[in-house]
Amino acid sequence: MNQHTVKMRELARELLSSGQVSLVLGWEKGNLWYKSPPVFISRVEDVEKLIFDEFCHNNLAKYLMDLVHHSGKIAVFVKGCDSRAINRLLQDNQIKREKLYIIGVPCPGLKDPDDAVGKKQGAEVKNSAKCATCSYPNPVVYDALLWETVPVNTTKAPVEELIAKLDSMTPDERYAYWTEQFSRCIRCFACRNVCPACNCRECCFDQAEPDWLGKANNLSENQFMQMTRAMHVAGRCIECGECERVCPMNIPLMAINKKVARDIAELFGECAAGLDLEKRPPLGHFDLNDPEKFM
Amino acid sequence: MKTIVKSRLAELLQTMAQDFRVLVPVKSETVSQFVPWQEGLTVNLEGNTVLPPKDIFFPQTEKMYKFKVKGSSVDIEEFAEDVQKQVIFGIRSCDMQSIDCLDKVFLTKGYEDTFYKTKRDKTLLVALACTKPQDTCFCESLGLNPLEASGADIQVYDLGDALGFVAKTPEGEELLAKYASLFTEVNAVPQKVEGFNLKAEVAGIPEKLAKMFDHPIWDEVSQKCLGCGACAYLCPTCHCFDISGNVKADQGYKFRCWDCCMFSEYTRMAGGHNPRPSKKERVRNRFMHKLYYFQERYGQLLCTGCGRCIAKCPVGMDITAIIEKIKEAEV
Amino acid sequence: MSIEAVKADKAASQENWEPKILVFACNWCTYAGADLAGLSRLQYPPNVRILRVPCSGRVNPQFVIRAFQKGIDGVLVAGCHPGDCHYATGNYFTRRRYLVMQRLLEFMGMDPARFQARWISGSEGPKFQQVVTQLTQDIKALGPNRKLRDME
Amino acid sequence: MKRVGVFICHCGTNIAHTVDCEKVAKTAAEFPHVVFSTDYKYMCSEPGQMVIKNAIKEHKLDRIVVASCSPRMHEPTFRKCMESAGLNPYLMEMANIREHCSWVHPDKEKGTEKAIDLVKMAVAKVVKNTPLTRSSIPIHKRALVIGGGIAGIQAALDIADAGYVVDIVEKEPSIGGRMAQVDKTFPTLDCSACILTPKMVDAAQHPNINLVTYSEIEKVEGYVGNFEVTIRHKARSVDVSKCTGCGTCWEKCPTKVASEFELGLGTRKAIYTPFPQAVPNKPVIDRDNCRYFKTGKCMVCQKLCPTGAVDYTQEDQLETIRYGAIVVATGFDLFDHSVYGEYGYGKYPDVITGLQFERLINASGPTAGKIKRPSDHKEPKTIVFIKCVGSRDEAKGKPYCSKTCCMYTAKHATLVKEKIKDSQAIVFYMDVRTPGKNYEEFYQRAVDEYGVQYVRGRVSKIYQKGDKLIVKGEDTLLGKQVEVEADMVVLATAMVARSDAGDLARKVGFSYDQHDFFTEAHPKLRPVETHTAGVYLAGACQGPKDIPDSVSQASAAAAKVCGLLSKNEMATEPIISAVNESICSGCGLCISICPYKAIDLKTITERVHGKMLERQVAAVNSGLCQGCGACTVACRSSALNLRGFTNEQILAEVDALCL
Amino acid sequence: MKLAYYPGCSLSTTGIEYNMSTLAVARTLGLDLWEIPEWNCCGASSAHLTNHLLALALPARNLAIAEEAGLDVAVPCAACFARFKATEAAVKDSAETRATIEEVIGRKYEAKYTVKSLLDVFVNTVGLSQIKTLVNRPLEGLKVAPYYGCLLVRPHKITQFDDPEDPVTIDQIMSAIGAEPVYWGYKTECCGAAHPTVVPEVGLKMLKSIYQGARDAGADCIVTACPLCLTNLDMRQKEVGEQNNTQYNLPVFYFTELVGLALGHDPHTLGIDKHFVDALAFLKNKGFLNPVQNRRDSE
Repeated sequence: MNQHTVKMRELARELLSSGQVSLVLGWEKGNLWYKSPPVFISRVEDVEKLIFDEFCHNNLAKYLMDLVHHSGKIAVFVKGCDSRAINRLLQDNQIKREKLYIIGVPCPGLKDPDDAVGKKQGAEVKNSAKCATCSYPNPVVYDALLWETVPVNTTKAPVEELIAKLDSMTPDERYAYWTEQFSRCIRCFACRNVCPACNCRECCFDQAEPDWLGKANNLSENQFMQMTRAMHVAGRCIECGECERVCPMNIPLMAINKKVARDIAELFGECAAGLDLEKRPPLGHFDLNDPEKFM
Repeated sequence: MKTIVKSRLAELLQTMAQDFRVLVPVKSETVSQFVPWQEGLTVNLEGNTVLPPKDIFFPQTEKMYKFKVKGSSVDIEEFAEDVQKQVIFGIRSCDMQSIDCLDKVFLTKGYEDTFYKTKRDKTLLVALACTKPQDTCFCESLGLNPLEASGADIQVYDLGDALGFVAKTPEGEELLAKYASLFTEVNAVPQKVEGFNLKAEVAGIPEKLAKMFDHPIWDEVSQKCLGCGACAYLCPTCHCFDISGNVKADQGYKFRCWDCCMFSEYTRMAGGHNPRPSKKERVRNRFMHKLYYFQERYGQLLCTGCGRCIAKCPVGMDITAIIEKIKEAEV
Repeated sequence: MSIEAVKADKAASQENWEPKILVFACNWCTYAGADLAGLSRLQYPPNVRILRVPCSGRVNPQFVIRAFQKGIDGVLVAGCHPGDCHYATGNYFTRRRYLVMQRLLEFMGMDPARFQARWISGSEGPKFQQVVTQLTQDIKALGPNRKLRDME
Repeated sequence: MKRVGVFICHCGTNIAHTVDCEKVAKTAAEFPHVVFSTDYKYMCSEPGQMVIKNAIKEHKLDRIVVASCSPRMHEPTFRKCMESAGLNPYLMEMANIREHCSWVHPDKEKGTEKAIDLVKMAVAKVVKNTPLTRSSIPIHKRALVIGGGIAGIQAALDIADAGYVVDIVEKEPSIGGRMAQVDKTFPTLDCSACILTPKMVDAAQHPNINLVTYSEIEKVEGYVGNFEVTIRHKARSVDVSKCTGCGTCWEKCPTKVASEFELGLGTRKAIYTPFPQAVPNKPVIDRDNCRYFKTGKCMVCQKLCPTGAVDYTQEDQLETIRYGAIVVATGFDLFDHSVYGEYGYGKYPDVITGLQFERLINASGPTAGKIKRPSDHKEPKTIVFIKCVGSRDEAKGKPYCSKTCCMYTAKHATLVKEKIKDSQAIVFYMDVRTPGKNYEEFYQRAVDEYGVQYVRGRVSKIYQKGDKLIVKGEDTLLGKQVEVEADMVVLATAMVARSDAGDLARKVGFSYDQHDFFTEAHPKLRPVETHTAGVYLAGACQGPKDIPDSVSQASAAAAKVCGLLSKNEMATEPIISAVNESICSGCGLCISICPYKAIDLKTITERVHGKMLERQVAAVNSGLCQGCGACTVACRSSALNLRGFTNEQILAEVDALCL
Repeated sequence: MKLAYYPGCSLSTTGIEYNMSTLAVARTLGLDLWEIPEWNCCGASSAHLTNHLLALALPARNLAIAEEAGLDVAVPCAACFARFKATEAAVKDSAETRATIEEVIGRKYEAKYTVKSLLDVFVNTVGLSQIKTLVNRPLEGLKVAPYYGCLLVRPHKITQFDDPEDPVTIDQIMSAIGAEPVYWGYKTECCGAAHPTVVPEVGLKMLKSIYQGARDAGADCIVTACPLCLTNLDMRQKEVGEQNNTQYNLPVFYFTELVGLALGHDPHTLGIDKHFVDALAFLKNKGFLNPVQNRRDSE
């Protein structure tokens, strides 16, 4: 058992047994060695289920929305990206800070579970693509930091290369590329449901009236869906990369989100989401001197 | 046994493609699925496809009929569908079982779904035996034989360098005879199947679930579900659909498309009421349907042990673990 | 439809094809500017259809995608000049959304010229004429839009 | 099925000459939901409206489309027509086939085609229309004026004269404001106090005006007609009802401190009125400096007060009052010139501001009106005036023109020449801007009759040399360097917003610009209103202004207030945003986007799984919402929708256009 | 502490005493000044009038060498300092400029380290308190007029050091060594640069106002940090005095000379004997040349 896991269990045990919290959100080990799904712990004896390893991908902050009416305080483990989700949810008035005990876990970067499929436990596994461009591996909000912060890596991730490649294409080539991607979409909405920026009570895609999105799965509707989602999360996306990870069809969704984030930074100045509670999302305010060369 | 070396498989498929629409498992950079054979494709003989073959008979979106309003009457016109005879090559035991499930839903109990039937009737199924189960496979636990798919017209065995073909139905015989020149007759023994990583004990589960509708287990099981449709849309047996329309002024068409009981709007009614208001009820429904309701109606489980949902669930929900929980639950 | 097919289609239909252009016009400035163009009898191509909204800030980017889905060849969002918004700040939000949206459309492979925005005041009848004339020419040069379109 | 009627107007030949109206009507008859369609020569005329009314009756129409001129022209006409036919006026849409079609497209075929499209869009929209009703909000007939300077006093007097009760809240112990500090006023050179003090007294004695001095705004809630304003009455330490203003206390008070009113050039006591003509003429105790409050000893004022009015135990008091309208007249501050190293960083005692100069020449000022240098009290012979200090300077100051400095500098220079006969007044300037009645003449007199020297150029440096100030600069007209040995330098520092202007704006809820000046609703057409209904602006809080401008804006604001208060209730436009509470997740993004502060979060209780749970949702205040719809786009889940321009309506129009 | 040191041409010629005194004082203060090897001209006054790129490339080469050594750069001469700072700012400002410059000089230069004027180094790197503790000959009673000239603190956006209108660093250093800085109005006036030679009717007038200002303020001498200012103020003093029928008798010092003196250095080591207006005699008169006990520097 690694030291991280030991520290997690220690703190969780103390929090639960002292009654400081009544629920702990963490990760556990299931039947597969390369998956560390979420676990909800409310009894001290279950603390032994908690683990931390390189497959703790799930952002537990998303569950806090289900638990707004939970009586008592909730302890939640957050990596850097997850902590930004906490800030975003606080900003979106979806959770209450005083009901949380946030335990920061500086994240060394995770491994790609898809690459582990079929391999023996302990085998060499590729790093997860979503962690490659991470600028905030260390939690930005927490009540306790469980271990020392980690240095920020600045390697260029494949997603950046993809964006650069797309940028260099002609519009028709780009369109053809995205056509190929979006034709695969099966509309399972895993991207949306895992996304902490998608925190509407009822998604506009699920509404019958207005009929924003048709039920039919065709290219045009899929394009509408993904472009609308890109606009909805614009300036609110914390770039955790979960949408892309969970997409069963491997659609490179983060290329869109990263591109939009970069555009926004270029247009309106750096405004990475979920870092500063006071900073409003870039599409929620404006500056008199915003660029408008298009006029 | 009729065999063909793997390097000549393409030749066989190419020849077949002159007479049939041939669907084969292909793995691309992004996804693996059944696609119509084309020269140059590489058939994936390793492991199963990410997307099940169910959309061959039951497409995700399927147009049903056109209509046009004229005064107080409506003109209805069906879409003329030109269905070719087709062969699905390389289908695994689990997916063969799922086709059996779908057949039961769409073709039995007094109603035959014509959209499904037209395509199903014109299909020959060439099953491929599994020797290496994937990490998430557990078909054996459900009583399936990974080496012998029931219902297949032809069973294919992996013999290492070659593939061995055995006809299981007259239609299968006919097909093999048609391309006999491509095969060599060899005495061969199919490989044995390796051990399974996952197991599930389903004996008694349906009976137990009958008493577990209000059991607290559902609160726990549903807790981490995100309510997405990845499991259902990758499931070879899930077959729920919705009917919707595309209307422009006084004309349009109706279509049906896959739906998923995990979605919040799945059972939402026009007035806004939803009998399955939270994910607890939805998750319960999913597993009840898989492991109890279907058994009750059709005498078999609606799970084939293909493991796709386990592999792709964003939050690592694992049906074998849930079966285990049900087994252990106190009723 | 493949790109080649689109190109062929474009070439074939160029002759007598006329683009359909949707203009979202804010009630207080651009709609009034278009009225003034009418009062002044300033002629412009009949391809534009004006959809009146109270403020350019009311234009949801989803309306724009919907228009392209349904077969519009070009969209113009037009509102009051910065500082002149009848509702004080609506056009500043429009400006931000528009910039992000246009770049997104471009990234998706749309030609950015198909989605434009302009500030046209109630006194700028001639500007309205000039903008929609130019826009029509731009779109004509691009040919019919097939991208994002619901072909079903 | 809806029952839509379509009415195509020929507008004489205005439409008909390039649009085949009959064909449009015939085509429209085939559109879904259309049960009646016709064309007519003049739809807006009496007989035209009869055509509509009869058709509504005859064909049981439940909504109509009129295709004619711009809705900006005749929408009200046809809404009234609907009403008189017994239908909700909002079940009508117009297709603009004149301004947007017949007048701009000479080709009849194409014009007709476009007209058909426009009608099709209107029909698609009207099918989705729902009846809307106007509502009304009550108006509370009492006004609040924040700030008791000349603008506030004028606004209050005008409102009070119209018969409404008005309260002036002033944070200083006396009303009067900046004008009370000024000596003479341009261009007439009449004494500022002589024209201001009668107004102050009028305000104090007006039966409809309450002076609420030494008080500040704590909180503002509510909306037009119904503001709930909490006022903090700062502890005066003097019982105003007992005090007669005899002056014994401040004569005998042993503590002297620098007087704010005299801008540091004079002193006052710890118990004081800011200036002799103060209204109310009742003192306050400056607790930070009072010997009793600092040491617990002294109590001279209390002992000597003949009426026993001094009360050390007073505490701040909060009072909440309801108002129908608010006038904000909080005035300005002066730019702090200590950022300018070239002018000595504010360290030279004889480099003073224009307002300090006002005090130096004022007969009741610290020098009794004799111009004396602050450093050695000598009479200066050479006085240099520097204009645009802090204004028109993007690097260190403000980019804007402070508007009044050219005139007051000309006034100061004139007064120097008048008071010190053998003096020299030299003005360094960038431009001389004198738009205003008799302003240019005044400036010319300063130059021609008084011999004030105007040097066009900037000053690069001031430094002290002995008891002189060396002013180095450039005369750009002569292209030469200039060096002046001055006795005193007067800086025309810019008017800037009050340092707490932003706080107040946020409290009341209206916008302010990058310089913290309050933003008017429209720079040309609504110069005294804010974007917040019921809140008006007067005076220099909105931007640099001289006295006549401030007074006229104050009267304008008062007129707006009277217009509002004259009504018992105010009708509200039904085209406003509405919240679908079942969908709203209460994220609040709409709140910051609304320019009118019309959206708030409210807590609702609902039954979920048999439990009563609370959650927050957005709530639109129908009194404040103006119907711009910006919030609807910010709302990702479409929980907010704009009535009259709903998502459904706009999508229907878009779809219809593409059929 | 170690700093790269760029003396520049003046400090090997007309301003040699600035170099001498700087090096002497630096040793005492514990400053390790590493002279940039094979330094080249900073380009001051001619390059930036003729070729913008050249004006940036010349300082950049020197800075690049210092950057390779990983050191901040100390620059005594005000003109060099101005050029170096301008280059640093230009490189930081634009990646494009940086790339062009790097191509021209054939080296990498990313402006990772800071260019500091010698005054800055004394006040902020060494620190006033450190100087104070090392003084063993306080210059008590010496009234000095601190003269900064035009280049040292302006434009402030680029120099990023001291107050552009009322600089105080020399004043502070003078106070630290016991001297008394006078307050006067000519701290940042222009000394005339080349004008006293080229257009004497303009240049000499400028000098006159400075002498007059210093005298009116009661100063005994002028102290500066710029070799050109010193040359002008020192060399032309007699001439200006004669033109105006007076003798100013205002020796002009580099601040390093006076610091050196206060730290106990020999005036010859500091180059104080190299001035036009007789500084040695002046100092002797003031009683600052008496030998001190516990000399720190015994060369």
